[in-house]
Amino acid sequence: MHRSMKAKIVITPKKAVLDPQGKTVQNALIHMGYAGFGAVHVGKYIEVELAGADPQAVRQQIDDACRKILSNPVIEDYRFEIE
Amino acid sequence: MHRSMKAKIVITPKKAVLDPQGKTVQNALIHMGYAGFGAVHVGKYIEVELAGADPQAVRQQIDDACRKILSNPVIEDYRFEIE
Amino acid sequence: MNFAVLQFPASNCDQDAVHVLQHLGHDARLLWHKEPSLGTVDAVIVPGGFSYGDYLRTGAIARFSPVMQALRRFADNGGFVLGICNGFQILCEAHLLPGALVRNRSLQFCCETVYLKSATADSPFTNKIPADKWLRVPIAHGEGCYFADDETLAKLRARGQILWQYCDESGALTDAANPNGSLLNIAGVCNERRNVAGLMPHPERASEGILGSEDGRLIFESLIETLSHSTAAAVA
Amino acid sequence: MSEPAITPELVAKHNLTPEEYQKILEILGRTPTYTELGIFSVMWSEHCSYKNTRPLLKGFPTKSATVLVGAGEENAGILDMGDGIAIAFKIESHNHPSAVEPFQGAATGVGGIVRDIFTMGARPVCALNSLRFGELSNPEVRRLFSGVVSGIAHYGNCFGIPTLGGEVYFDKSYEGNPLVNAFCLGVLRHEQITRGAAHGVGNPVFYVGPATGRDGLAGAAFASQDLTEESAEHQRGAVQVGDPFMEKLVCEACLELLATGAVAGMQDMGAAGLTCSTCETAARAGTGIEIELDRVPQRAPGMTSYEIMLSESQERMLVVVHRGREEEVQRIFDKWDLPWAHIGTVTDSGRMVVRHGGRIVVDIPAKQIADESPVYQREAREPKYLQEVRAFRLDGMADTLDAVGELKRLLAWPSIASKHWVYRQYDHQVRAGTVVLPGSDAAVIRIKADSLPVMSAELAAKVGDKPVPEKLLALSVDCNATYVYLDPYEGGKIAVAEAARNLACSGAVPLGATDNLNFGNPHNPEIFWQIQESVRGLADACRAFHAPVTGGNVSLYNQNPGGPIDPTPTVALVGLIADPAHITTQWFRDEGDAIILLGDAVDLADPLRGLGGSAHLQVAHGKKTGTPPRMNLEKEKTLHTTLLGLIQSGSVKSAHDCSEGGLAVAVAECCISQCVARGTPRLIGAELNLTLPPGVRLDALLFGETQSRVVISVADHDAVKVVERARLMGVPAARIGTVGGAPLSVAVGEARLTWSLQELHDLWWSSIDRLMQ
Ligand SMILES: Nc1ncnc2c1ncn2[C@@H]1O[C@H](COP(=O)(O)OP(=O)(O)O)[C@@H](O)[C@H]1O
Ligand SMILES: [Mg+2]
Repeated sequence: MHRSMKAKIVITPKKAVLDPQGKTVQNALIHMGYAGFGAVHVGKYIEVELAGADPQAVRQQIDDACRKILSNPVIEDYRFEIE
Repeated sequence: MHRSMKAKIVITPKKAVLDPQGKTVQNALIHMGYAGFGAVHVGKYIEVELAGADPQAVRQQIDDACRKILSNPVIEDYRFEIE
Repeated sequence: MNFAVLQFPASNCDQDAVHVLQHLGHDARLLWHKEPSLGTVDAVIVPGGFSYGDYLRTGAIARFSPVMQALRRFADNGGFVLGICNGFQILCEAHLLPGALVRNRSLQFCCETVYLKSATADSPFTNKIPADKWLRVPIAHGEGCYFADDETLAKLRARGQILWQYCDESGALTDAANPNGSLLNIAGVCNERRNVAGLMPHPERASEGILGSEDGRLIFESLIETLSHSTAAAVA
Repeated sequence: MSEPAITPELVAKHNLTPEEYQKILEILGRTPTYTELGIFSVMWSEHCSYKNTRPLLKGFPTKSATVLVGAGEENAGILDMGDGIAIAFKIESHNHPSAVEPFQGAATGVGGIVRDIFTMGARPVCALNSLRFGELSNPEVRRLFSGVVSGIAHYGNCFGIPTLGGEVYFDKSYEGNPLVNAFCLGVLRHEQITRGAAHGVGNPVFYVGPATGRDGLAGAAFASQDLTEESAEHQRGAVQVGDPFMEKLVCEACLELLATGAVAGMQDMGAAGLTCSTCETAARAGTGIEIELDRVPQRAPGMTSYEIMLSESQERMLVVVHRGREEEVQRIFDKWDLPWAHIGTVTDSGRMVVRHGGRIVVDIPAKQIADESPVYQREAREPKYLQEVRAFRLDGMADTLDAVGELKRLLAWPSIASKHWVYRQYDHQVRAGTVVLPGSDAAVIRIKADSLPVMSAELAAKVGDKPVPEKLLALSVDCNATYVYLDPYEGGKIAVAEAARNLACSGAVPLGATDNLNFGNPHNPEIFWQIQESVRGLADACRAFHAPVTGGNVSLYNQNPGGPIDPTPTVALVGLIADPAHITTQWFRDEGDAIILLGDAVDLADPLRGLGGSAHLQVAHGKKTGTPPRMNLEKEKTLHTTLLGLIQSGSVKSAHDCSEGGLAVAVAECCISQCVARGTPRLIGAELNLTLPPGVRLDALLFGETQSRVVISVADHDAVKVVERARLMGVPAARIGTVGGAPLSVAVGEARLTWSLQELHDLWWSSIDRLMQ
């Protein structure tokens, strides 16, 4: 059966990579007077609608796309779930 | 008890708003031969470490921060969970 | 010499590269990204711009163009390739060069003139640059912060693959002279084989007197010098 | 789909008066459909029809031997610049969208003006922008400022057009209603001028660009209302998002397409999108047009005809193609991977007919709606506040006791401080043509052969291998709105004069002008008077400098709850530099050079001595009042001719005009404004020896803004000759000092004032950075 699925991908900067955006957001939060906020990391969120058939094959494809194009392994990590 | 928590925030372009980035990525994926990939939406993912106390108050604060600085309510939607 | 300048859908410094090479008396032509072959060329320039609007990551999508497969073969055969700005980003994304370029630490696009120090004259792209000359060349980018992990950086240093670094007026590699937060003030690197190089600054915008600096010419002239000694044009 | 019934309330909601509605009934001979009502509403908005300002705009000089396409004829005017080459340029506002969403509002503003230029068949080669914000101490203003600047940067940089210059002022009156005016200039050969006309009955009509969504619905009408909380809120769901990558593809594809000769007419879908483009192209050609909405690419499901016709989705073009040549068009669009659709046909009916879902939803006479919009002669009344302004005298105000501190504060004042925080975010060198970067009086760009659009085979054969001579253009955009507020007529003249003076300082002669009239609500007679008087001033000045107005833009209803903005008729001037040797910049060059002031040290006929409306009054005394300095156009014109003569003779090493902050700020800028590289300013001192004319105060001498003055530097041995020559031409001239030394020092009688250049530079260069941190 063809189900309509969605891949939800989260891409985050590797720990060693400078994340000035995270720092800026953190500063802004502190500035606004929010207490108790610690480190902030800013990454990307990608949602892909999938018409595809079998979840296992789709999983394979998304993983492939993440590795090859959606993320850059030199600077980023990725994870995803399929719903 | 002070627990260490994390807010995971996802910010996505509003449905009605043009998402040129998503469109371009979708075209690229199709070009690369990924079959069965439909619409792509690209947004932001923000992770905030929370030292703060009570989950209810933190939830309020994060929501506030999302509305006021993390997202642009004119063109973006946000959602988050606290873990 | 005979140069090909790649043209992606939103390349916008492609014409500038052609202009400067012709100005220096060489043949240069644009090569559309859908071309599967480079034809016969002596060297290839991957120019600046916003190849695919730079959506996702700079250079990420351009890397999969047909012409890039041809470029890879050309480079593997020892052909000379120079990536400028977005071209540098594309070459890194394509793993033809080590490392990656991330967002400027200011989080802003930055267009200004910088000083560049050549870390070595021992490369096809720097051989005509005098050791005591800092090049005055403009930059214009939002994602030019060079990153590589420690191990890669150590290798780059050991093998002299760092070609250009941001410096101040006196040649010092200070943090203040670093416009984007690049590690080790790196502005440009080459591959291990030394036939592929990339840099964030725009030498093509600093190669004519009327534009305020001719320092950028030295980079093109280094390459041209190298080509005039290399035996046959690589074909891909 | 059931459409709402046409009620008086619905008519009013569309900003149409009962009289205008009567006129619609007469034109149609029946009740309009809902979609038709929407169409009339946008076509007859101020933004599209200039119904409140058209009579005034007639006062502009619009004709000259060099005007190839005049104001109002097309999307942008076109001027000849010799050797068969022409320039198309225009300025346009995106104020209200930027107030709602600064980044996208400003970005799409750039996108819109760039489209206006390539629509004419020209290749866009440079951009400018003119910006106004409230005061930077307000965090909301900082958000708008940084959003607008990064939006302009994003669009322009990605598209690949150098943003060469502009202006930014900060003043309370713009709080909540920032001004974002974007300018674009393109170049083309005379034969390449393209018309936005639907010629040729039977010709197919193509749509190219991204799919239509519910973006910026009725944006044109929105731009023609007061900005209230409510309208901002209402607009939210429909913010236009720009895609500069798409625009680059559309531009390249269109220029390539034009070279095939397959195009009969072309127009961008800007304000009022599909409506405006179909109506205007048919009206211009005297034809009709029929389109099928089902064929229009759509981004959202279930869009109504009203929504499709009024959508302002960006980066779309309407192209009328010669019948039989459709395939060439498709080939090029496909090459650039652009979405396109064949949506209709040119007819001989004179009507704009729109079908949707098998029904005719619009059927109106194109010419009448495009050309016969209502025109209003609004009531004008001199504003009351001017009485108080004119009564202002210096008597109760002590002369300066701290000139040293006051110059520092002026240089740090955001409206005067260096704008590098802004322009370093813009790629100002892409396309390798920028000769004078932002930071001097006018920007200079060279136009080389590859700046021109590709030629058709036919044209290439005609032109042959004749090389295109390189041309040098200088550009400046100016408007001191404080002056305009305090005296709209003089202020209008000064806006043009300052732009022309900036051109003269860089070695250029004006070719033409474009203006953007930013004002409050024209229904207020006092505001209408501001418009009327300042337009009269602009027109007189443009005439004096032989700069025909080739077009422009009107943005009214710029109000916020606190009241209207200061009247801001921005002017962009484009000039030609005859020889690369004439290119002149504002910074001092060599130690020992003589510093000469061209023009009067102080206008003795002005009771306020140039301090009325000055930056000094605002910064040191917190007063925005007083009659601004007078502008004598004859005198100003003589100054420019004289300065150009001196530049052409080769004796001028630097030239900088005196504007905000007067002589002291001008000289300080000559000492500190050259930027060699990042973190490497070139500081060069100066020693001035000034005399206080009898009856003149020190603050007036240093900070007064007497008009028609330029500070130049020349080699010491040329000084006497240059002063003589200027005087001979009728321009007051005097050597006031010498370039060199470590500090800037000024001797006035007994007094000796000294400033450290490092300190002045830091204040001037970094003030905006510090405020934005
Ligand atoms: N918004 C802007 N965009 C680009 N350049 C700007 C902008 N605002 C100011 N500049 C540049 O900064 C310099 C100084 O501007 P301004 O103080 O307005 O000059 P002037 O008083 O001579 O007209 C000019 O070169 C101008 O082009
Ligand atoms: Mg000036």
